[in-house]
Formats: sequence, structure tokens, C-alpha cells
Amino acid sequence: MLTFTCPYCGVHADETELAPGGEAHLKRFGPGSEDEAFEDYLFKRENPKGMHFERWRHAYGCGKWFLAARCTTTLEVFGTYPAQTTEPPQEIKDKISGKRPGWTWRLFS
Amino acid sequence: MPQPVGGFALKKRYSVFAIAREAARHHLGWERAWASPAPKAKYDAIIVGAGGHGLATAYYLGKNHGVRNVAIIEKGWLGGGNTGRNTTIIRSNYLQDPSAAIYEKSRSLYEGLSQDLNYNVMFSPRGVMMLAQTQHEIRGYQRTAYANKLQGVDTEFISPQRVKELCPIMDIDGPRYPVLGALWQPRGGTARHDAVAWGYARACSDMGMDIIQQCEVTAIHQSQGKVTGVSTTKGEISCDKLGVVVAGHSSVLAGMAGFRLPIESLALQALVSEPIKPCMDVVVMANTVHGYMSQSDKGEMVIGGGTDGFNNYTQRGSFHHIEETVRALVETFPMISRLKMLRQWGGIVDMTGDRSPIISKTPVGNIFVNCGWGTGGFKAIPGSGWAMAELMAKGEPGPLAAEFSMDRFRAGKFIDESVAAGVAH
Amino acid sequence: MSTRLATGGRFLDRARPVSFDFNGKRLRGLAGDTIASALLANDQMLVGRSFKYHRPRGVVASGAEEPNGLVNLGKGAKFEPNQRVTTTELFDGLQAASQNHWPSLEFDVGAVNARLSRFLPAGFYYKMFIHPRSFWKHIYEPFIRQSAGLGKAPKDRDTDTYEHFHAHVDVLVVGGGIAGLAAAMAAGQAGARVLLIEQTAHWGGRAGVDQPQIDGKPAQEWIDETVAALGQMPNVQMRLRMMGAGVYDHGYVLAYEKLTEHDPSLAGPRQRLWQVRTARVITCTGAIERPLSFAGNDIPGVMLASALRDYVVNYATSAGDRTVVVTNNDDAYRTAIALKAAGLVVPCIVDARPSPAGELIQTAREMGIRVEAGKGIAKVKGGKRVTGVAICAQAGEGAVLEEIACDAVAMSGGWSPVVHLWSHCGGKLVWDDEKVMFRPDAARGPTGADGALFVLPGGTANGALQTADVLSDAFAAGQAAAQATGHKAKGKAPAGSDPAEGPISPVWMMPQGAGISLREKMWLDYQNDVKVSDVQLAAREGYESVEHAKRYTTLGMATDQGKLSNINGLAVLSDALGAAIPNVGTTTFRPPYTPITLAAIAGVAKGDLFQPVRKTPMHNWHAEHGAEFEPVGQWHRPYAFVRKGETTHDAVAREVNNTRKAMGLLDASTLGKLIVKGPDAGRFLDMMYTNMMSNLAVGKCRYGLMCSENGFLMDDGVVARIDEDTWLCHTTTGGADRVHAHMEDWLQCEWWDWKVYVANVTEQFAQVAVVGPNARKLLEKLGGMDVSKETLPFMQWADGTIGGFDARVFRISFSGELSYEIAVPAGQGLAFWEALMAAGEEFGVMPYGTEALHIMRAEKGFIMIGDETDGTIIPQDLGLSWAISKKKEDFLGKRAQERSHMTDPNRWKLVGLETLDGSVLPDGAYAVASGHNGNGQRNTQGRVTSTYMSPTLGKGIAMGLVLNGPDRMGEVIEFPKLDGTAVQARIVDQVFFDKAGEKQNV
Amino acid sequence: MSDAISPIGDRVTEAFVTVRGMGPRGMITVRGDLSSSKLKAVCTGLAGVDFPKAGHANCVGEKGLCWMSPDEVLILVPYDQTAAALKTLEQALAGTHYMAANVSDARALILLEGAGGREVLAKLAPVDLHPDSFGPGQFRRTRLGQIAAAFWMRDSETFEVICFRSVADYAFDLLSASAKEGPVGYLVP
Ligand SMILES: Cc1cc2nc3c(=O)[nH]c(=O)nc-3n(C[C@H](O)[C@H](O)[C@H](O)COP(=O)(O)OP(=O)(O)OC[C@H]3O[C@@H](n4cnc5c(N)ncnc54)[C@H](O)[C@@H]3O)c2cc1C
Ligand SMILES: NC(=O)c1ccc[n+]([C@@H]2O[C@H](COP(=O)([O-])OP(=O)(O)OC[C@H]3O[C@@H](n4cnc5c(N)ncnc54)[C@H](O)[C@@H]3O)[C@@H](O)[C@H]2O)c1
Ligand SMILES: Cc1cc2nc3c(=O)[nH]c(=O)nc-3n(C[C@H](O)[C@H](O)[C@H](O)COP(=O)(O)O)c2cc1C
Ligand SMILES: [Zn+2]
Repeated sequence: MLTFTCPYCGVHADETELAPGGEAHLKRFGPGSEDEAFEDYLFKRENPKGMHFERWRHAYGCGKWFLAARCTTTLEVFGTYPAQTTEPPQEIKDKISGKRPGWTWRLFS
Repeated sequence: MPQPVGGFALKKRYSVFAIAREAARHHLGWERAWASPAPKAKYDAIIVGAGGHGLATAYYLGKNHGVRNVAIIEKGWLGGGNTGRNTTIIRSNYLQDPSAAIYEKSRSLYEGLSQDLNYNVMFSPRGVMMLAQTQHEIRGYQRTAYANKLQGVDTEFISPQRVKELCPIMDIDGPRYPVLGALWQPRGGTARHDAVAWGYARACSDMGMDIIQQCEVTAIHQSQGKVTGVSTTKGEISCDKLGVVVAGHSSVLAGMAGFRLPIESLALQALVSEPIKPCMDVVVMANTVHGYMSQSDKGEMVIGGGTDGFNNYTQRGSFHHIEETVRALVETFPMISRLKMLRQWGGIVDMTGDRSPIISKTPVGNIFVNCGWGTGGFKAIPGSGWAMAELMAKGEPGPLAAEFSMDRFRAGKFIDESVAAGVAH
Repeated sequence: MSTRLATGGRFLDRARPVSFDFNGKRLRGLAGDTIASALLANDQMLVGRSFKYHRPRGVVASGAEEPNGLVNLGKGAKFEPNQRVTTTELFDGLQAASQNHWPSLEFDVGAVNARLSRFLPAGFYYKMFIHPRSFWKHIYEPFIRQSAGLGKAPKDRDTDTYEHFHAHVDVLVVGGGIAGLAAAMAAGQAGARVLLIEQTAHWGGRAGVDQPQIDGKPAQEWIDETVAALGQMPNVQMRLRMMGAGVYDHGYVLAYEKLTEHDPSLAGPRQRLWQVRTARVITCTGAIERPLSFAGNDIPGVMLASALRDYVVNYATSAGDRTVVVTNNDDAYRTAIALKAAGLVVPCIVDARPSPAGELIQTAREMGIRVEAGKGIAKVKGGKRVTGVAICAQAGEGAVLEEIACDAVAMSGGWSPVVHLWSHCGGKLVWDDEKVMFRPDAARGPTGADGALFVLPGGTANGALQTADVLSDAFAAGQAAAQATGHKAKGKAPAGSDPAEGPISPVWMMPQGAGISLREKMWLDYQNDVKVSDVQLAAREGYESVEHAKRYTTLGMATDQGKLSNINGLAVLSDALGAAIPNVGTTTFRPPYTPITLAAIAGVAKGDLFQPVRKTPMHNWHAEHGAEFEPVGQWHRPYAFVRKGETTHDAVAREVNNTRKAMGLLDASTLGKLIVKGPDAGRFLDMMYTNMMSNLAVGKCRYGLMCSENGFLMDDGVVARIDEDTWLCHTTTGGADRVHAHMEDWLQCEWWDWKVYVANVTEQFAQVAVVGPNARKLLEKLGGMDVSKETLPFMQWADGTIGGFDARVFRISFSGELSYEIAVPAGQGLAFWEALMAAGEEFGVMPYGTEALHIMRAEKGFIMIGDETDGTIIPQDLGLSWAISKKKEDFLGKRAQERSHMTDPNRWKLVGLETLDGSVLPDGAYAVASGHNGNGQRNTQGRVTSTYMSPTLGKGIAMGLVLNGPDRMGEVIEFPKLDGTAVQARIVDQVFFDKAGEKQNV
Repeated sequence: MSDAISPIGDRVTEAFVTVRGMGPRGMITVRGDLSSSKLKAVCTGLAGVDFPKAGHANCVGEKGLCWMSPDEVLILVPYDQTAAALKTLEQALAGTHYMAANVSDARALILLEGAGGREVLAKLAPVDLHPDSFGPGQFRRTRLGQIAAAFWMRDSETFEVICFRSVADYAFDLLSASAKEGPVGYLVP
């Protein structure tokens, strides 16, 4: 039963107030893109055993989508941040590095 | 039956006579069901993952294709993944042709599996019903019934009265979602999940295959685009072919081989009640309200529901899914209200983009994957093993596996079962 | 014999006798009894039968760990199987019956299994019942199933109520023994918000029985003072009869409170399920005593030493007159001392250790109790009740040295900390060789959302056994938890003292060298009948992992979840494997700690509150006018308005005919209504819909299709342009929330720099479709705005008033008739509907439901999301290419629709279907093609998506997807039915009625 | 024009907490830049209260402002003043990027009267309702059982709860059932 702090309204929300939204930082590929790129974007997932970046919506609250850095084996949350970004904030990356030196996720590390 | 191969003697057969004989000497004479050997330096084929699918793959590699220099490598204890923690529903009333084909093959193999393996897997064809509780579900299940007819799957759309006869403890007149009918597969049922893994393991061991437990694959080696072997916690092992059959860990193994899969690992939970005297002789799935239930041969009500929505490798889930499932079933079966939940647990299921499995070649030569069975692959174990063994042995899929290749995602050629208003267990 | 003692009993109220029923016998007990203590007081030692062999079973324990004492409790709606007698408080009129026997507890036919037990070792069924195959279903399995289960299945509907409660605390302390009290005190004094819960009806735990000294006073005094002091703290809450059931990730704890079942005179819910969010959990859950494995240790009268002591001290109940104590540790001497002090006979303490020498041993000896050191029990004598024990040297093979007559045996194999809650979320254990126990490994505990340890064990639950250690450990845990939640630790730990104890010695089998025939009589799991020999068999057969051994033997899988048997079982397993205990490890601890009712999990959500029903403003009117409702999502929509004497089918036909001939009203309030506004709204909608929406003129409407990014059709509806930067999008009934979320998703996560706001105003409006040739007449009669063809042509909308109601009128049609959809504020919906009905009477108005709606749209060949689509259909399949803008570079789904399978010319396409005989095609039927595929399945070439008996045309009409369908007009294809016959149908145009659209464009 | 009917009407459940269905209330959802002084001014002008900070509501009588999200505020006014208020908004904000929608009829309002209101809600919402954590002035959007809802405290003994109109009966029945089951004795002594 996860909890996250919504970065928009500050509510420490219960999982039952949230809607999960899968992997974060997907880059959209539209018409004209390569088959492979499009397939990757729609289906291929990091699904890591360890550090992950994912989307949640504060569905029963302020209605905003936010992103979270969470470990899929310990369920530790390293931080949440607004969805209007293409990259996790440095502060969160640093926090992860402090505890999981050498981590990588897609292009981030 | 497995044939003895050079140097390997068939194990003593299990039978009532064997039991009687052993009883006389206090059961001190039983031999090991499977050996626990150290890994050899090289095998013709390595299967990663000694779940039902991995073991069945090995078994049919030996039985159907004569490939017996095989190791099955398991990071924990064999059968300890989803095979050892599922709600054991077996049915084949799927809508789409490729699904119906492989699940029906599987179901029919289950019918003779105890004899085939000389291990009682307690396949119980007690009948599975999927309740229709909305007009939409009626239509979906009727469509499935028509499809099944042409696919050679024996199903029937039955009336609420017949539902009540088959399952008297159900409240078919519930105020919220009265039962409007059901898709009934009389030869669906359940099996003893652990026994399926153990029976296959015993038969594989009997063929001279090595089941290596407590041994985790940590790297996959390749040369010139082809697999050459694996690193494990028990050392390096070479192989000509590699079958990756690790369910929830498929993405991890694919990562080792350098490719990604259209898979997400999610927790799926189940629970059992305390055991009570037999009161329910069929398996019931109620998809509108999200719950399914059967009674085990020991008397517990075995209950399951939906998956969590986030990636998770912990074998624990969120309680609100249990709450939702239990709520649904108390409403459907009011008499279970005062029964108690004895134990709840979770498993890591591997969900694909279209919720159908993958039995496929991969970007790396001689690496084959079998995964994506998600919430519903227990029923598929024999059929999937059969199809995967064929793929591994021949290097090309046979008709059962053909449609389940992973390039279907690129083409947009999904095998989508959710369309028949069903969840997939 | 077991009996009630004349004096004593901490929990008893001797002034309040109660009477109760056991197996139809009327028995007497006292307020404060549990069923177990009352049964013992009535000399009812035999309480049930075991699962597999139907062995006689007596109470062994005094708490939650009890494996044997399970009863069918209550009658009718209150009936409940498998109720544990040691934790069920007695009340006047209680009815209990023992389980798993026939015809009676004393004479049980099933007991023949015990005689056959030689043939039924662990895993026997995997080896038997294999041949012949057909026997399994009809003979073997029915036989096995007949012997399944313990308690009876309830029959009636539960009439009690249940509820949930959410609590948020800094520190949750589970367990109200002295450890829990000390931990709560530490956290409470520091100022943390604390909740302390105890599963029984009493505070104090074991210390109340053993009475060590705390802070220089008898424990009871300290307990009473501490409970009172905690009760005074505003930041501390304390609750009894509340069990910590499960610890879940991120500090979520499930707790189960029993409110009324111990006292039927109380009102209110029976149980309350607490969902606690806590920063820290302190588990002060104590320890559970382990049985010893000796032959006959399952005979009624063999009990845990601590339990015998509990019954004497708490309930003034003796389990026997002569009790032999058998132990490997000092604590059991307390039982001998307590029994002796109560005037009972303790013929002998059999101690497996060669030279026991603690203070307690001294005391026992001084009291004149005989101590036999280095000895064990070779065998317990008796059948349904202990009659004596044979003792032997512990070191040997069991040669009998002496027989001692007795009617009870008190056994103690040491203590196992209750680590369940610590372990639920991944807390690991460490094996303590000295104390012979698994205890929490502080270095590998469960971590929470912040990565820090969030479960802290305290007291005996953390492996401390001496009172002094228990208190200091728990107090420290309380302080640590308070500090972790931002409070400053205060105060100091209470000081405890009790007699010094000598070391325990591990004893996993008695005697150490017991042969197979003894091992076959040593029970590990009493309920599931798992014996030492079974675990050894599992090891021998290769079921070496502790998890395999568990599943193969069923050890620890019974309703007590192995609270008594697990550690003993794994010790036997490790011995059989020649491995160290910590290398074998334990099985996984899973919630709940003890079983909780499914009803409590469901809470109030049953009957009317099972799920929300969404109602339109006119819902009650519909219900009063014969509506048969259909759930659509959570909405309830009228399927048809059935009149007296009509079938549903008649009603539907009448509604269709009337609407086509005169006029019908449809409650369309459930259709989704989304306002999309902003300078970038047009551009945004161009991405959302396959059509172009940015160029829609103000005042006009356009039918739009919405696809998922995966290319599949997900929703459709009419979009209206309200003003320069505002659009109103209609969605399907089920689609409003989904489409709204979909839009927000894209706006917030992809095009967050676009200036667009979306609002879901679905429920702000009641919407009524006024449909049929007389529609305009009705609106004109009500008056207020010009709804003429000229002013308000097809596919336009206008604001105004109708009959005095503020209305927005859309001229759109889903039926092919002259039709207006009129939105009014929801609060006026009912009044508006009634006004339409009243004014429409002269024009033949009738309400119609969703089925008539479906039929009329099918007659017109309109698609329906969920019928023609199923999540795998693209607009191109449905002949809707006209609604896919060719001009746009991009829209959601466009890229996906370029993939090879989507552009495959062999995709099935939508057509109309007409049976040759006018009958109705079966819904969902497939059209066959010749031959079979590679898997032996019949080839197909199409399927039915919608099919109805058309009341308008008097024949069956259908739509379906057919291979190359649009190119095969007139061709006849065959649809096999389930009964073996087949129907022939001709491929036709999908528009069956008014192809020219003459009726709607008037 | 006929009088608006509130979805719950005047249903009342008397228990340890009184659950009372309320008549219609004017509610306008405003989305826009909440930091804009123009927007703030018109909102505070209409509601007659200060602009609330995140997670808060300022309500006096039938009027008030509730902070819904970083770009959304809910204006409460007497029901019959809604249309006028909307006009005022439109005039004041014309030319800016904003949205104002009348949602008065889309919502239902329920009052919980009595000290135990905290416990009635805590039976249904996963929210910390301890007096130290939630009090007058605060505003919470969350779920009640299986539906979305929001609440704030009119005073220390009164909660105002809003939910969607279509589920008003469910919400009322749920709150009533919780009230009828009696106090828990946890948040309220
Ligand atoms: C709660 C629940 C209920 C379910 N109910 C049903 C049902 O009713 N009916 C149904 O048909 N299906 C059901 N399923 C699904 C079904 O259990 C699975 O689809 C099926 O068991 C998958 O089998 P498998 O052999 O592929 O995977 P598993 O049994 O999970 O085996 C995979 C094995 O791979 C091993 N492994 C992983 N990584 C490595 C590595 N690096 N090295 C070595 N070994 C590794 C794992 O330890 C594991 O043992 C359910 C699943 C769950 C969790
Ligand atoms: N010397 C020994 O061998 C020995 C062994 C055991 C205990 N003791 C003595 O017993 C006392 C133990 O004190 P303690 O407080 O640590 O343990 P305790 O056993 O006295 O108290 C634990 C309490 O927790 C409750 N509990 C357990 N699980 C629970 C759950 N899930 N939910 C709610 N309540 C739950 C139990 O009902 C019990 O009241 C000490 O005085 C200790 O010295 C001594
Ligand atoms: C069909 C089925 C029936 C089960 N019956 C029981 C049971 O009667 N008693 C029990 O303790 N556990 C039962 N379990 C649960 C297992 O004990 C265990 O929780 C599950 O296999 C997952 O393993 P884990 O909890 O060790 O991770 C059952 C599991 C399944 C799949
Ligand atoms: Zn938020």
C-alpha cells in the first residue's frame, strides 16, 4: 500500500487516492517515425528490478499527473516531481546516487 | 511415458501397490523425486526458470524431440514462482483462435498428465463458469461460445437457473449485478499446482536432465549474435540453446541478453479462507465485480482478483485489491461472509502489451523466450511447454506458437482477449 | 480430570455464572472464561478431531496459537466455523459444536484413517489414485473431497454489520504485554501520537500470570498503574480486543477489532477493520511456547506448560490432577510451581538437560517436586485422554525407564518470538543459538517509503526473555520510534527482575535417538496431522527446501499457520538434511496474523452500498414508471419502460414503433460532456479526434472519433463549437471519466505548454433526446425558442429557453428521426422531463430505453462503441474513413494505424447482414470459411457485431465484420449455430432504414 | 423556470452525528493562473473571503473559496447568484486564458453535524482526521468509500461534504450507515 506526496498539492496521498500510469519519461513517436521506435515507445518497457521512474495521477485529489522515483524491490520512494519535465530533477538523482551508487535508467544516471 | 535413455534407470513407479509395499517398511525406501546435481560444464539446452513452463519445456524437449542433455536452472526452489502461488484455474474458453488453440491443447494434455508423468497432479475437471452480469458480458460470452464451437472447445452459455443448480451457494439475484447467465466450460477445472511442477521435475530428472536449484543466472553470453552460455551463482555454464522461461523476471533476463520486452512485472494477489466442508463444486469467475473463487480439495476457498497497477518485484501487493475482491465475492456468495481469510500472498506476473503470451525467437540467435502468461498461465503449462519445446528444438515455431511471436507488437497484430469482457485467469 | 479450582482466577467473575451449549450439552462457566477454560472446567478435554486422521484432539494452548480447539459457533445467520476456543470469550447462551467427525465427537467413523495412517504418509495422494484415469473424477476425488475441510459451511446470510476505520499515527504499538506498555509509555512520554493495541481482553500479557517484579512492585501493580497513566495521556490511545493483522508496505497496518461478539447485548458493528497509517510499528507481540516432539504428544491432556499455568492462574482451571512437566528450559518450572501452589500434584519434572540448575529449579526442588534430569518422554499413554507417561533417557533410543501415571502433561520446548508482523514486509530473522530461537535481525528489517526501518520489535518479540531485558528493550524501541517521528526521548525504562534462568538446550526430538515407530507418533502439526516422520520423508524424497517440505507435508498450512509447529518442523528438516537451522530458514510469514472474517474486509460495502449506483436526475421517475434498469459502468439506465401485461421484448418494440411513428423521450443525461477551452483547444482536439475539429464553425456540431495511441477506436460522440475558443465534446456513457482522464493525461504530460483547460460537466446537465416526427411540435408547443429547420438545421445547436427552462438544444440524431437533444441544468432535469411528458401527451410521447436506442441506431447502420468496437477495431474497419482527416499530420492513433497489420487489406470490414429467412442472426456468431487452420480450428470469415429483430422492418437485421465485406454485397455466407444447424445471411448495406435520411432532415 | 432540485433533497439521518442533505449551492469551477491578481481579485470579490492557500478553503455562510488544485479554485455562492457571478467572472477575466464553469447542479452537498463528524469520515476516507492534522480552514479532496468527494469544516463540529450529483444517494447512505454504527471513540473522546 504505497503512499506518495503529491508535488502539486502537497497531500501525502494514499495509494487508493491515486491512479498508476506506468513508465515515465516516454518519448512520443508519431507519424513517419520508424517502426522500431514506435514499437519501443508504445510497448517496450524498462520494467527494471530496482530504480524506476513512473507516473501517478492524484486522481481522487487535485487531478494532476506527477512522476515518482521508486525502487521496485524495496518500494522506497526517492521523490516525486511534476510531470512537466523530460528528466528527473538533479536533487532526486543525487539522492538516488547517494543510496544506489552507479544506478542507471535509460539515459539517466 | 519417458523412455529410459542410456545410463538412466526409470524411477520406481508410483502406485497404490508401491505405497503398500513402502508402508510395510515405514516408507524408508522411497527414492528422491528428483536429483540435485551440480551443474555440468555444458548442455545442449539450458532452460532458465524451473516454474511449470520451464519444466514442461524441458520435459517435451526430451519426450517429443529427444533433446535430453538439458539443464533447468532455478534461482530459488523449483515451482516457487507463480506456479507455486496461483489459484489453479484451468480453462480454454478463450476467444481468439491462437489462444483457444494453445489453451485447449494444454487442457487436453492436463487430462492425461497424471498418467503421463506417473504423478498425480489432481487435475479436477469440475467445470468453470464465467458469470455474465451485464448485457455487455452476455454478448461477449455468447460470442466466445460461438468462437469456441468452431475452435473445438467445448463450452456453453447457460441460464441463471443452471448457474444456481451448479453452484447453489451463489446469490444469483444480487441487487446490484444479478446473474444473467454464464459461459460454462464443463471440462475446465483445477489442478494441484505444486504437483504439476513436481511431477514434471521428477519426469525430467528421470530422463537424465539436471534440475539445478538455488542457482541464479546472472549473465548471458553471446558470440557473433548467438548465445554461448550463462553465468550463474554456481559458475559458468555453456549451452547451444537457451530458453528463458522466468515469468516476472523476463525483463531482467532480456536485459542480460541486451534486448527489451513488451512486459511489465506486476503483483497479483490471492488468498485462501479457512477450510470448510465441501460447499462449492465448480470454479466461478465474476469479472464484472472482479473476483473468482473455487474450493480446494482440502476445503479452503481459493480466491483471487485483479493486479496492482505498478511495477513490483516483491511478491507482495496492496491490500485494497484484496478488499475489492473480497467485497465482490461476499456479495456474490453471501454465505462466505463469516468465513475467515487464512492467508494472502502475491506473485509477480509478467503482463504484455496485449495481455497474451510470447513464445518467440529473440534478437539473439538461439535464445528463445516464453513469457507474458501474466495472470493466466498455470492452465497453459503443458501446452506452452509443448509449443516452446518445438520452437527450441526446430528453431522455428510450430502452429501453436506461431502467432505468439514478439514481432506481433511491431505489426500491431495483437491477440487481445480482453475483448470478450473477460479477465484472464 | 480437568476441573475448576475453588479459588483464584484473575479473569473470572465468580458472581456471574453463565451457561452455554457444547455439542448440545448444557454446561456452566463464569464470566471471564474463554470457551476453552470453560470446557476444561467442565472436564471436557476432548474438543475436536484432526484433519487427516481424525485423531482425538484436546486444547493445547491458551491463546491465538491453538491448533486444536476449533468449533462451529452459533446458529443460523450467526453461525461461524473454525472459531478458536482459546480466544473466544464466553457469554451466556453461547452455542458451540465440535468439528470434523461423524457421527459424534466420541465415536468418529473417520478415525479409521488413523488406523490406515501407515498408508497415508505425507504426499500419498501424489503417488496414488493415478490409475485408471477415469476414476479420479468420479471415485478418488469425491472421496478426497468428502474428507476435506474442518468446520461446516455456513448456510445463511450474515446479518451482522462491519465497518472500517482509517487511523494515522506516529507509532503503533502492537501487543499490550509489559513490553507493549513500556514501549507505548516511552513513545507517549516523548509526545508521539501513539496507538496501543492488544488482541485479548486484558493488558499485561504473560507478566500478569508470572508476576515478575517491576520497578520494585509486583507486575500486576505496575501494569495497572501504567495502563492508568497511559489512559491519561491525550496523545495515547489504547484498545483491547484488537489484533495487529498485517503489516504492509509504507507503514500501512491492518488491525482487526472485535466489538460485540463477546457480548451479544452490545449494539453496533460486530467487527471493525482498522487501516492504520503509521510512521513506525513496534511489535511487542511476545513469544509462543514450542511443543516437544515425543511419541503421543497429541493425546488430549498434553498441553503447553505455559497454557496449563494460564488456565490455573487466569481461570482457576486445572487440566488434570496429576501433571507431568517435560521441558528443556527453566521457564516450564514456573508451571510446576504454579500447579503445586494451587494444590495440584506434579509427580515429576522431566528435564532433557543433564544438569538443570537455575533459581526456578531450586524453588521447585524445595517445594518437593521430583526432577528427572537428562530424561525424556518415551511415550504418552492414553487414547482420548492422557493416562500416563513412560520416561526414558533423552540421549538414548527410548528404552522405558519408568511409567508415571498422570492425566496431564505440560511440555515446553522453549519460546519462539512472534515475528510475524516483523516479517510481513520482508523483515529477516537471525538464528540465536544460545536462546534457541529465530529473532528479528535488526540489520535486515522492513524498510518504508523513506528507506528507513519502520518496524521495530520490542521485548520478548525481539528475543528478550528476562523481564529486565524485555522492559529495557521495548522502552528503547518506543523511544527510537518517537525520535524517528521527530520527538525527543524522555524518561527511563522500568526495571524488571525475575529469577535468573539457566541455559536452554535444543531438543527437537525426544528421545534423541527415537526409532521410526516412535517418530511416526510424534506430532508436529496437530491440526493437519504432520509428524516428524513425514518431514523426514519429505527430506528423503528430495523436497529439501523448507517450502517444498511445507507444501509436501502441509506442515504449518492449517488454520493456526504453524504457530506451534513451524520451528519444530524446520529443525527436524534441517536435522534430516544435515544442514544448520539458519541455512534451512523459515517459510514466509503472511498476513493475517490470525484469520479475519471476509465480512470485516468487505466492511459496509454490501447490499445497496456494495458499489455506488450513479443516478440521473430523472432516475426515480424512471423507477416509478416501470423502468427495467441496465448497468452501464456504474450508471443505471432504463433498458426499457415495461407496462403492465407486457414482456420486456414487447415494451422495446412498442418504444421503437412509437418513436418512429410519433415521439419518444430518451434520458441521455449519462452521455459525457467535456468542455475544452483555450487558445490551443482547436489544435488539441485535432490531436484527440481523428477528424478535424479546429475548423468546426461556432454553432455547429460534428460527429467525432477518438482513437487510442495504439490506433484502436475508443470513443465517439458529437462535438459542438461553443465559441471562438470553446468546444463541448460529448462522449459515450461509460466514456466520460475515461476520456476526461485521457485528455488531462495528454495535456499535462505531453503538451503541457498548450493553453487548454478541460472540465467534465457531465453531471451539470440533464439531457433529454426528444425524438420522432412530432418532436418539433412538442418543442414549439412548449415554446421559447425557434427550433425550425431554418433556424436550427441538422447538426447545429442553440441556447435558449424551452417552456421556461434554460436549455441548450442540439439538433443531432442517433435514430434517424427528427431529433433534438436538450440539455438543462441537472437540478431542473426532472421538472423538464415531466414538462415534456405532460405537453407531449397529445403527440403520443413515450419514454424509451437503451434497447430501443440500440435498435434504432442499428436500423440506421450507426456503430456503437462496445458493439462494433471491442478494443481491436480501427475506424477504417467500420467504413469510417470519411471521419479520418487526411489533412492532419498527426492525431492520436495515426502512427499506429500505419502499421502493417492495420493496413492489411484482409482486415474484416463492416457490412449489413440479412438472414435469408428473416430470422435474427445470433449475437456473436461467426461466419465460416472453408477448411481448417494449422491448429485444426475451423476457418472463419466474419462475425456478427449487432443483431436485432427490427420492429420497424419486421425482420432480423444485423451488422457484422466480414472479410472483404464491402466488396461482396449480395453474397450469402453461413453462420453455424450452437445447436449444429446454420443460418444463411446475405451481405447488404448496413443502413436498413431511410437510407436517404429523409426523416431526420426535416 | 422551476426550482432546482438538489439530488438528496432534505434527507436527514439522526445518529451520533446528524447527516443532512443540503439544498442547492452555487458552485463555479475556475481554472486559470491562481497567482494572477486579477483572478484572485474577482474570486475574492465574489466570495467575500480571502483567497485560500493550497489545501485550504475559506468559507463563510453560503459563500467561500476552495483551493482545488494549482490551477483550479471553486467559488461558492448562494445558488441564485451563480449566473450573475459567472457574468462577473467573464467580464473580469475576458482576454485571459481561463475557464469558468457552473457546476452547481453537478454536485451535492451534505452536512455532518456533531463532534463525531471526524469519525464518520474516517470510516470512509484514507485521511488523517485527527484535530491536530485537520481543522477548520483546511480543505481535502479524497475518496469516500468508492467515490470522489471533498470536505472542509464549517466549524469545529460541522463538516461540509461535496460529491458528484449522480452518487449523492450513495454518499448519503454511506455517511448515514457510518453514523448509525456509532462512535469509535478514537478521534473524539
Ligand atoms: C496469485 C496468482 C494467481 C494466478 N491464478 C492463475 C489461475 O487461476 N490460472 C492460471 O492459469 N494462471 C494463474 N496465474 C498465472 C500463473 O501462475 C503463471 O502464469 C504461471 O505459473 C507461470 O509459470 P512460469 O513457469 O512461467 O513462471 P514461474 O512459475 O514464476 O517460474 C519462473 C521461475 O523462474 C525463476 N527465475 C527467475 N529469474 C531467474 C534467474 N535469473 N535465474 C534462474 N531462475 C530464475 C523463478 O525463480 C521462477 O521459479 C496466477 C498467478 C498468480 C501470481
Ligand atoms: N523466561 C522465559 O522463558 C520467558 C518466556 C516468555 C515470556 N517470558 C516473560 O513474559 C513476559 C513477556 O512480556 P512481553 O510483553 O514481551 O510479551 P507478552 O507475551 O506478555 O505480551 C505480548 C502481548 O501481545 C499480544 N499480541 C501478540 N500478537 C498480537 C497481535 N498480532 N495483535 C495484538 N496483540 C498481540 C498478546 O496477546 C500479549 O498480550 C516477560 O515478563 C518475560 O520475561 C519469559
Ligand atoms: C491453491 C492454493 C491453496 C492454498 N492453500 C493453503 C492452505 O490451505 N493453507 C495455507 O497456509 N496456505 C495455502 N496456500 C498458500 C501458500 O501457503 C503460499 O502462501 C503460497 O503458495 C505463496 O507462497 P508464499 O506465501 O510462501 O510466498 C495455498 C496456495 C494456493 C496456490
Ligand atoms: Zn495532488
